[in-house]
Amino acid sequence: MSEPELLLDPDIRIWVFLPIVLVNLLVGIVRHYVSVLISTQKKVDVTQVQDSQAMIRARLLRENGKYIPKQSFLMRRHFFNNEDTGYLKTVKRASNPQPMTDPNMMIEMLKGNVTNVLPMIAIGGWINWTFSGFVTTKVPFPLTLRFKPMLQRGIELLSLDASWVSSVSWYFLNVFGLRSIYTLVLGENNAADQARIMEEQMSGAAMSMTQDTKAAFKNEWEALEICDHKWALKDIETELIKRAEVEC
Amino acid sequence: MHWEEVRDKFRIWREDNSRHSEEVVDLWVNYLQSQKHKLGDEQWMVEEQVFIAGLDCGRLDVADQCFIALSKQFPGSVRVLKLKGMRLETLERHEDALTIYDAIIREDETNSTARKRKVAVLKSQGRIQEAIKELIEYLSKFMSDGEAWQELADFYIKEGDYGKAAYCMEELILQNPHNHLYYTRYAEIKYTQGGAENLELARNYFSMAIKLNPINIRAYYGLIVSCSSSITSSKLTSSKKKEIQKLSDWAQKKLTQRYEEEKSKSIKMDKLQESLNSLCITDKSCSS
Amino acid sequence: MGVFVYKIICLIGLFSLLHTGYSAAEYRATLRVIEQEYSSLPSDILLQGLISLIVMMYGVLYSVGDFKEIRATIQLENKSWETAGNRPSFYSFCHRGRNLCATSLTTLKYNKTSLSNDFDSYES
Amino acid sequence: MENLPKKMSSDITISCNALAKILLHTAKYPHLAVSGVLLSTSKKNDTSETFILDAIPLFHGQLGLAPMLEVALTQIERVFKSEGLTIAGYYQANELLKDNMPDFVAMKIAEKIAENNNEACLIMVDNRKVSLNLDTVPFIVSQLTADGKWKNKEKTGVHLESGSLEITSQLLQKKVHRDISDFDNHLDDITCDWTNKQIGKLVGSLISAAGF
Repeated sequence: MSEPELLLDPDIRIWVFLPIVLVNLLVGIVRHYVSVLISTQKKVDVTQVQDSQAMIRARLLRENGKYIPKQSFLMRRHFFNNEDTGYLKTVKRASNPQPMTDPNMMIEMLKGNVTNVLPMIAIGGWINWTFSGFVTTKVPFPLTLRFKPMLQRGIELLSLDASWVSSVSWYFLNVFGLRSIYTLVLGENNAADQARIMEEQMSGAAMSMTQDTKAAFKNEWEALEICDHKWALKDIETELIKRAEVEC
Repeated sequence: MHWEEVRDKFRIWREDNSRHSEEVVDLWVNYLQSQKHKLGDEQWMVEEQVFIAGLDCGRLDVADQCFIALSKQFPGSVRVLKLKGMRLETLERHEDALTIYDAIIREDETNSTARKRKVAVLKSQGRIQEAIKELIEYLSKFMSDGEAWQELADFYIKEGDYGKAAYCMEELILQNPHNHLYYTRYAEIKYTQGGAENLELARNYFSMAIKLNPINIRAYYGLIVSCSSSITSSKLTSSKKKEIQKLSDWAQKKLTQRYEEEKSKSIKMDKLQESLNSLCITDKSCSS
Repeated sequence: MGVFVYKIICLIGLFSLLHTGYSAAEYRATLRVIEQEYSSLPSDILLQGLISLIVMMYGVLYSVGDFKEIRATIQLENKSWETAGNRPSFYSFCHRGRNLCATSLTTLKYNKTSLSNDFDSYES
Repeated sequence: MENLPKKMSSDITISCNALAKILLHTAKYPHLAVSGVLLSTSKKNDTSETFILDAIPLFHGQLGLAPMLEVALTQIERVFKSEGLTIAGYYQANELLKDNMPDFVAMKIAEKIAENNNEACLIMVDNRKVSLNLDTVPFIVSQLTADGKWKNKEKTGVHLESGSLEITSQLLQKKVHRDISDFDNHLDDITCDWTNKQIGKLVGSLISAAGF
């Protein structure tokens, strides 16, 4: 490798490189607290909980059914799949309403936009406006030309090596790369979360289903229907006896 | 004792659901209470733990302090409201407690703990049948709640309805197919139920428990007794009998080994050793 | 304390690793001063880097904590119904425990003390 | 009362050892039902009163399961036969404070024991009377009558070794119950000694110290 083909002004480091990192970090923290402030407790319907728990149970039966006797397995499958009285057959749930018709859903989406997308556009625009045109740093490995649009947004220089990073691209790298720093700074169970744990109880244990219940039930029904019972304990005694013989 | 040791101990107890109520209250009063502000966010978990322990051994003085702290910190919290209900249960004001739980459920239909407390209230009033009914109602909504299935199994065993208890244990096995405790308990229930088929199941499940945990003494003993009753009671082919005999001998040997190990660790188990031999099936004494 | 020793080892490794980095930087700087072409780092720096990395890994492995068994059943081996049978959501408090506590409900004659008045103010 | 058949009126004396072990067992698991068996010296003639010499704590929590009970009973018989002791009864304490009625498990086991020993008694612990300062025997003792029913014995028919209440209260206050182990404990950890020889010794030394 020859001498570096480009020498950067140290002022770029102080006045462009670091401010972008700092702005990103602080905005992230502010955004976290704003989202805590405006988020509402999601109301979960009891039928939703019931459905998701039934789904879990059916899935467990499918996966671990081999550990219980055949009779018990069949009994449970009958409970879920029986033509006339089976749970997955008889429980009728209206398919989920269209997200756009539900005003609550709209508000939720709006909130998501306000806290996530809006600041990103605003800050991105601002960064683009203030810091555009700088080459800020260099990644310590060679890259192919295809990376140029990703790492050198705002700088249209054909001759520049692809491992140099422009200021706007540095901003985007920060947006995606700082997530783990946030968990470090804010903690997984930070103060705001702690208070919420106290409030919300364990109903979160059964996550509500968002997808179409009817279709999910039908899928589960099919999967259970073709599930075969192969008792895992069938040969356990002979296995132990063999082990005994080996030990002797 | 240093307060940090106590904190760690409390944490362990919280994690494995140990009930050590008396110790919790003692340690709290003597060591931790004065240092509670150093606990940080964990303080509230500890206060709740001590509150419940206080109720458990009738130390309402301790419990109330914790309750006041908690309700100051979290005014209007559902979880604290539930604690209030539990306090009323301790004072045997069951109806008032039920009113609180009903209010919680009305507020938030998906609140499972309040529903479970309602079952607990019925249990402490001795109304087991009603408690079972309530619990089944709960389980029809929250089907994958292992704790509730376990409770239902206990109710059924207490009532002598072993078939239904076995059903509940199967549910637990489905949820935790690697937990030897459930296999052992299931086998015990099946053995208690009796009958050749159930005996065979009991044998299989005791064996499975041994496979999962080779130091499970209960399963070894269970295997020996279930083998011996299968041999004496059922009409099996002689080759099958021989196999069962082999299995039982092996379990016996394993147990003897365990006792020897402990004996060499200076515990006098000689008499137990002897009595172990008495469990040995009669066939063996004939053949030897 | 074994953990302490391993922490020291880990620190030594870290220090040595930093030293390697510094040496490498110095080497590059010297090369630039005497205007020579850079080909690769001298082998002693490479070796030091490698060794200190290994030392540090060793220290970290042992100072963080014991290894967990990869089989799921091992952790359950020491569990018993003593704790597995406890179900906090279903605790019932009407049992003989209250009679067996040194200063409990019955012996203390718990009635309207100042504390319980305080409690009642929260009850409303 | 006088002209009742002799069989019913045979008195029962409970030793300090047995009382202490039963109560320590109930104190170790205050929130659970506990059970165990009672041992007495083998009878020479049936006119003498039953003397409950010792108690073996068996289970806590779940009492209604057969396999471990069978194992326990076989072991007890084996261990204590050489010492001339036989199983003479069953004790149980229920989970709830106000519940002191024998449930079907207690009945069944007690009847099984009574098949071998017709003086067998069934002791239900009266949870409300259990305390750190015992003043009465917190037991409800019953025996099988000729027509196969369990009948509660009069308080006058149940005696206690003198000083046992004081000694037991003392043990409870000193939290000795943390050291007692029952058969369930033994099955979880075989170093636990379900015969509780240590506690037996402790009780013995307390008796001799008190000079009874």
